[in-house]
Amino acid sequence: MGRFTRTGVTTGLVAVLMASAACGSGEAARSDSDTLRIAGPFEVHSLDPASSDGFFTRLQVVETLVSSDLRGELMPGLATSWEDSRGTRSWTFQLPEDVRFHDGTPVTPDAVAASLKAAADEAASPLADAPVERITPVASGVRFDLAEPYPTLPAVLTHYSTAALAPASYDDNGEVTEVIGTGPYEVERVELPASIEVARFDGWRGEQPAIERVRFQAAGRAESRALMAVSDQADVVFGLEPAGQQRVDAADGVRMESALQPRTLLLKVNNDHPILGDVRVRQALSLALDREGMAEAVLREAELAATQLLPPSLRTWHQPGLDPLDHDPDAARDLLAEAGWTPGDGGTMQRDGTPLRLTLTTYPDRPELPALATAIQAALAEIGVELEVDVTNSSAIPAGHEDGSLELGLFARHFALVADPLVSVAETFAPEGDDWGVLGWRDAEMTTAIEELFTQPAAEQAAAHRARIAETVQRELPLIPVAWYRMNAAVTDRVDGFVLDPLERTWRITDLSWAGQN
Amino acid sequence: MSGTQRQLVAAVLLRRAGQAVGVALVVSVLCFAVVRQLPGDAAYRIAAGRYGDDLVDADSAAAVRAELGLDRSAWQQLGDWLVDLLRLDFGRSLVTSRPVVAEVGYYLLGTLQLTAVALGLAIVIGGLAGVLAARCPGGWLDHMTTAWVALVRALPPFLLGLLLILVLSVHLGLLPAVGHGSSSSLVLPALTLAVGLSGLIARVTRDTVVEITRSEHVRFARTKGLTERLVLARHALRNAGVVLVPYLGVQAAILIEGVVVVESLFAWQGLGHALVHAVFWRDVPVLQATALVLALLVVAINTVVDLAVLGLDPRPRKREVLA
Amino acid sequence: MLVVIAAFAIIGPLILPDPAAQDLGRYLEAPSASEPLGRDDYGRSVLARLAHATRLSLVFAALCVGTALVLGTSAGIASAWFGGWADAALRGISEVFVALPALLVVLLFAALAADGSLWTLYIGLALVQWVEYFRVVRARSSLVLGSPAVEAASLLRLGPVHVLRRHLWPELRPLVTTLAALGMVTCILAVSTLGFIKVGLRPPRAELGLMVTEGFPFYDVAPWMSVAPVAVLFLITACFLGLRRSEVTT
Amino acid sequence: MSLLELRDLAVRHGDTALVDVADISVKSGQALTIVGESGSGKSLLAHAVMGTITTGLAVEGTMSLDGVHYDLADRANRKHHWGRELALLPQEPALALDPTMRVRDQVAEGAPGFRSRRKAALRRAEDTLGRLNLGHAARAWPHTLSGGMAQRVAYAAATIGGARVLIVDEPTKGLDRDSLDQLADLLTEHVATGGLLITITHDLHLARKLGGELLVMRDAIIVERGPADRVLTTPEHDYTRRLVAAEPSRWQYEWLASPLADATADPAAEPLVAAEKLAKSYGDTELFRDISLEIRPGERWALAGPSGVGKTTLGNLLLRLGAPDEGTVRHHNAVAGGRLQKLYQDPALSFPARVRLTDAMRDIVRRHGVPPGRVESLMATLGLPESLLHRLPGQVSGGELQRLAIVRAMLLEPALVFADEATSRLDLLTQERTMDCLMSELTRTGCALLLVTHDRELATAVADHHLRLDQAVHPVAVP
Repeated sequence: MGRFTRTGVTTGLVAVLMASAACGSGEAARSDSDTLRIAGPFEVHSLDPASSDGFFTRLQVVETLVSSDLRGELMPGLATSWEDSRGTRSWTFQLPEDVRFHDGTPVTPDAVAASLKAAADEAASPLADAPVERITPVASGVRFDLAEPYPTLPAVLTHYSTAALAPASYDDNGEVTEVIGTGPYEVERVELPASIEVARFDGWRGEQPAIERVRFQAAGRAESRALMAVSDQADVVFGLEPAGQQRVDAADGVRMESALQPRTLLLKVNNDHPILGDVRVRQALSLALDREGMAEAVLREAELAATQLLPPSLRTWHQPGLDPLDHDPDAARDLLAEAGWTPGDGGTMQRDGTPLRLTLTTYPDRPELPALATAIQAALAEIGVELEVDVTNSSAIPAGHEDGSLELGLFARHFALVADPLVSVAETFAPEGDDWGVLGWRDAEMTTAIEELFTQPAAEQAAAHRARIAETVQRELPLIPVAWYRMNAAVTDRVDGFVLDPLERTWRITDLSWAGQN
Repeated sequence: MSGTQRQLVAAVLLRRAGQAVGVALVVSVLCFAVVRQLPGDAAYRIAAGRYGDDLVDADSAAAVRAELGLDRSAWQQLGDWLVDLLRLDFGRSLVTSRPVVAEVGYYLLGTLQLTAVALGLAIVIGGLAGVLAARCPGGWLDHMTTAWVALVRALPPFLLGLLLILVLSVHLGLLPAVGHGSSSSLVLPALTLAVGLSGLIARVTRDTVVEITRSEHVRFARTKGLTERLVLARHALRNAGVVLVPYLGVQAAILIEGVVVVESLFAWQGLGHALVHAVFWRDVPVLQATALVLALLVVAINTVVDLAVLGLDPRPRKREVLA
Repeated sequence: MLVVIAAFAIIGPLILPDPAAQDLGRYLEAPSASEPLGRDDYGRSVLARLAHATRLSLVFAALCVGTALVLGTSAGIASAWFGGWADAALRGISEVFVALPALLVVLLFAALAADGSLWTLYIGLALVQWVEYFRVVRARSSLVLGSPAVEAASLLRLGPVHVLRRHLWPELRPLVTTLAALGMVTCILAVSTLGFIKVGLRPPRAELGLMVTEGFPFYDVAPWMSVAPVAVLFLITACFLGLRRSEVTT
Repeated sequence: MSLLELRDLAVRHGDTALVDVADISVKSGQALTIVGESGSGKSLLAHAVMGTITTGLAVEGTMSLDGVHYDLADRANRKHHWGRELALLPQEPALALDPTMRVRDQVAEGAPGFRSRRKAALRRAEDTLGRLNLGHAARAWPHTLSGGMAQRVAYAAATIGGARVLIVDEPTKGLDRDSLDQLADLLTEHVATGGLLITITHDLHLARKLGGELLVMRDAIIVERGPADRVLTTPEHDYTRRLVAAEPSRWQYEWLASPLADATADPAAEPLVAAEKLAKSYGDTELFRDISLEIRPGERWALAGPSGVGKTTLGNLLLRLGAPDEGTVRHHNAVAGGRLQKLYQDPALSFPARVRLTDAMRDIVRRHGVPPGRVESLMATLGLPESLLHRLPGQVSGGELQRLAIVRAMLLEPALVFADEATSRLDLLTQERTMDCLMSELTRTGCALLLVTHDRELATAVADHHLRLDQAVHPVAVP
């Protein structure tokens, strides 16, 4: 047994410090000057496209067959073109020639079809919801055969879960062990769950991008990310909270970029609920919300207060002419009185001895959700509605939907998971209900309008259908919109050409360049 | 090492090994049992973990349930896990589908690095402050450490970490605030933990050293003509070690378990982080393996402490009074 | 000082406005004469919330610590008193609890109640803490019970009540109070830590630890939000550390 | 011829003089011994000379060693002499040795040149230990040493640096007679080889063995000085006379054991305690075996022997406070219900430390229905003021507390009292007083006594049945 002397202790400590220093010095030594450093809130759980949260699409390592531009219009991705036949029951996507995966193997129809089949088997992928019968490699592309007409298939194929991976990416069990894609960047190093490093792929078929390397680092705390942004430890930082944005605004050499997302923060209402089934109660709840105040206090931007369900970023769907949702507590109380609720003990409304008490379920993954819940709680208390807020796991909402126990759910609904919002809207208002859509509410007019839209009517007619949908939602409030959603990023002045993709499909790194180099 | 000492070491190892097996069993079963009792459908939780809040729905949950066999009976699932455990097969994470061994091993490495460096720093800072404070009890340094302890105890570690980031990373630009894997990104989280811990270590070191320097044998050592430094090195520190090593053991165990906040603030990947996610997502294999690793680590630390004390202090643990 | 804090916790909630009353138009208002501690991100009065939070935290922490103390102390005394298999069993249980990650226990208990109720947190924290009392009390109790004084008491046939009252309790009290004092603060900080990883959130609850966590994102623009609860925590800690000093005379 | 002289040495705490001595000189070849009761200031004197006295006390005076003068007020000016010129052999050697270091290393570190030539120092330490018959213990840990061995190791460690002036502070605590004699021989040898020796002790036996000059201290001053044999045989000062008369061999009391007959015991009476073939070992060490004895009412038994042979263990077995490995102990009904009591070596540890004595006593009175006033009357008999009861045990002196323990024990009118080294920590006068109290009460009530002591004279003075436990496992029963 060694002596416990001062020298011994010191030697031991130095050894520990050196050992731990040695284990990471290799990466740290690399120069940062040619690396674009991106930080974001979410972690990378998996290499599998469906569970990867789109990281590899955003980093432009893998490509989907179809891509979309900033306005959500479809454009070629890996596929150069596509055409439908049999009345949109069959689709053929043409693949470019002489394109190679990052491992040097050629991009063949077989390889791409295999990737797509894997995606179709993954229940979480939107492709699994499409009535796909067969995916077959054909001469220079891939052909989909569907059970019924499906005009939105190209839009579905913009989703990150449908990206094409090289055959070598899969192991014998079909698990993805390596991300080998076709994009302009190839993976250099992945350290799940927090960091990914990619470098320019020399064999990229398009123009060589200006940024040579990209390193993504997940940092769960918004405060940490804000500090990274202002202290030049990251070039692009996603998902800052209002306080962090203020900090960035005040700092030199870094600016805030933002874009409205096709996402709405909304209250999902259980329309089968004895209290909430009454449209007057729903309207009262909606009238109680001071949306502008909440948007200002929680999101620091009063304009984000939702005046209707679908945000202006969904240009064809948003109805500027619609009467906006109001804040009017008195009217709300009148509506409640009309519905038979009278003020009871402690200010809580009651009817036949039952107090007007509701539970709101939400989750902390998006920090504004519990914050808004707190504000909603206070707003509803004003009109005598007692609201319990349960901050739990995001899955509690679909689970509560399934067993009907959910009363109110607060979450952020993305209306363009695939490039065409129609897919999401249709899902949201499905007559049988939807996990992240309506619960216990159906409307014949709404159903017809959506069905009509799927048949790709003329533009004018389509607009009328969309208007009807918007009006119905505004009147019936099966979902109570609260606020729209703006995504933001702090960007250093080191880079030029930064644009936020509202659909979050890609970070458009190929468009970036170092400031002062061109 | 004499024969009796070898026997003592063997006894410690045997007792701790027994404890390890017992703890492993209890922890596994307990985790499993409690997770079964948790509200919420595990399949939904897992699906939410895998696919994110945009994609979790009844379909994906059903697919998860079918894939993972979550509809098997509880006994069957527990039995399967224990059998696999005996074969040292920890299975795959329900969320990431990666082998649990790889996943937990990765987090374990992070935790060990962080804990070792933090503890090392804390011992250096706290030990030095403690020894210096002990030189003149009631002096300014002594009062400083007392105030330090109170402040650090009242300050949540994330605020402390934030202060350090602001000073060392943002204003001075010395160290990266966030990250994992490089030695420089280890410094700030380790320092945060070390600063929090060093106050206590300083306090305990001071008390111990003061007590020991007042002891008969240290006074005798002085009158033998030994210099102060020699007295400190040969007598005071060694005897202080007998008191401090078990204390440090307890602190190391707390560090290993309780650094989740610091991990989260500095985006450092460690077991605390893994544990939180595993509970949140109902990732039972990862949860069980993490809990198991943590429990065994604590047992390992206790073993090391036992052995160290055995090496430092030859006196028998149970002193019988002979007269 | 502790009296001042206690008075604040008891009287404050009675005279100050509703801590949940929001005024969204006045979010993050800086401290002023009418609102000495400013307003938080929902325009709620930080002072009012602080008073409620101090009360809730103190009561909660006292409950946690009290439970752990009673549990740990009685188990520790029992273990030292009866020895043999009772000691072995209790020690075995405590060793398992020591090795069981504290975070896991609290997380699991917190998860047991889906609605983020404080009760489960309370049980979890108490379960985590009792081991400390058990170990300390057991060690000291076996020393005391093995001492000549207790031997003399048994020769004098003074009975177990005398031993508990005159021998064990006077020896254990300073130890246990020290542990309890520090345990109170640990409890409040534990809630804060859990809040940081999104456990135990349940608006509009005002709790010291959670207030620190809630104020954290605004450390820059509204430092008063986190400074106020941290200051109260610091004062509580300093008081308890001071208490300990006056308690432990040797 | 070296000479150490102390002039106008005074130690003060505030206005109270704790030591006030005009002049003392120590010559080589002649031991200087200072005796006196505890609190007389003799230990402070030693530490004032050494420079190790606590900082709270003010020291005045000068010391000259071979013509070099030192101001005693400056504690640090002798520090460089420590181990080289000035050495201190501390009280309680068992505590003075570092429990975590082997004996040889502890001795070696005092050797000159230890830092530069470690090997040589270690060799020297082994030589020194060898000369003290401790060669086998060089690599032992301190906790494995007996009291006498620890004392000799401490002696080796203190003197290896070659200091001429050796100050020995109360070396007799807990030492049995044989170890004491060995120590006396070592000290005498130190004097014989030209060393200067100052010994502080309350043990007259040691003082007699060392010879030389003897100083008697009381209440900070020297009351008598002179050659040791003269002072101890024909003391002049009244205090010295009392001190000399307090040795057990010179006691004169009615309750003394008479060598002629066993007056109190009735051989036909049922034994209170009957032990048969007791054996006990700790680990691999066997303490004793085959011990059988019977204690009858009124008998006075002494268990004597060097420390570490298991005297207390045997006593506890007889009281059934522990279980023997083999054999049986039977108790008569007469000792049931608290009529077996024990007095402890350290009375402070036998009372609840944080409870006022009055509460501790009241519990007994209530529990056993002791008649009111009994505590007070017993205390008065034993010469204890009632005001003592309002203090904590730690605030009462050892002698008074031991008498309080006697009061406590007598409250239950015991049939047998086990006195476990009950006076070994007390100085002579206090010991005499305490034993007188105990024995008078025992005689009055006809209670039996089981005395455990390492002091043969005390055993002889008090007991009429003797059992000697020696290093050898088998007991020697002396009728």
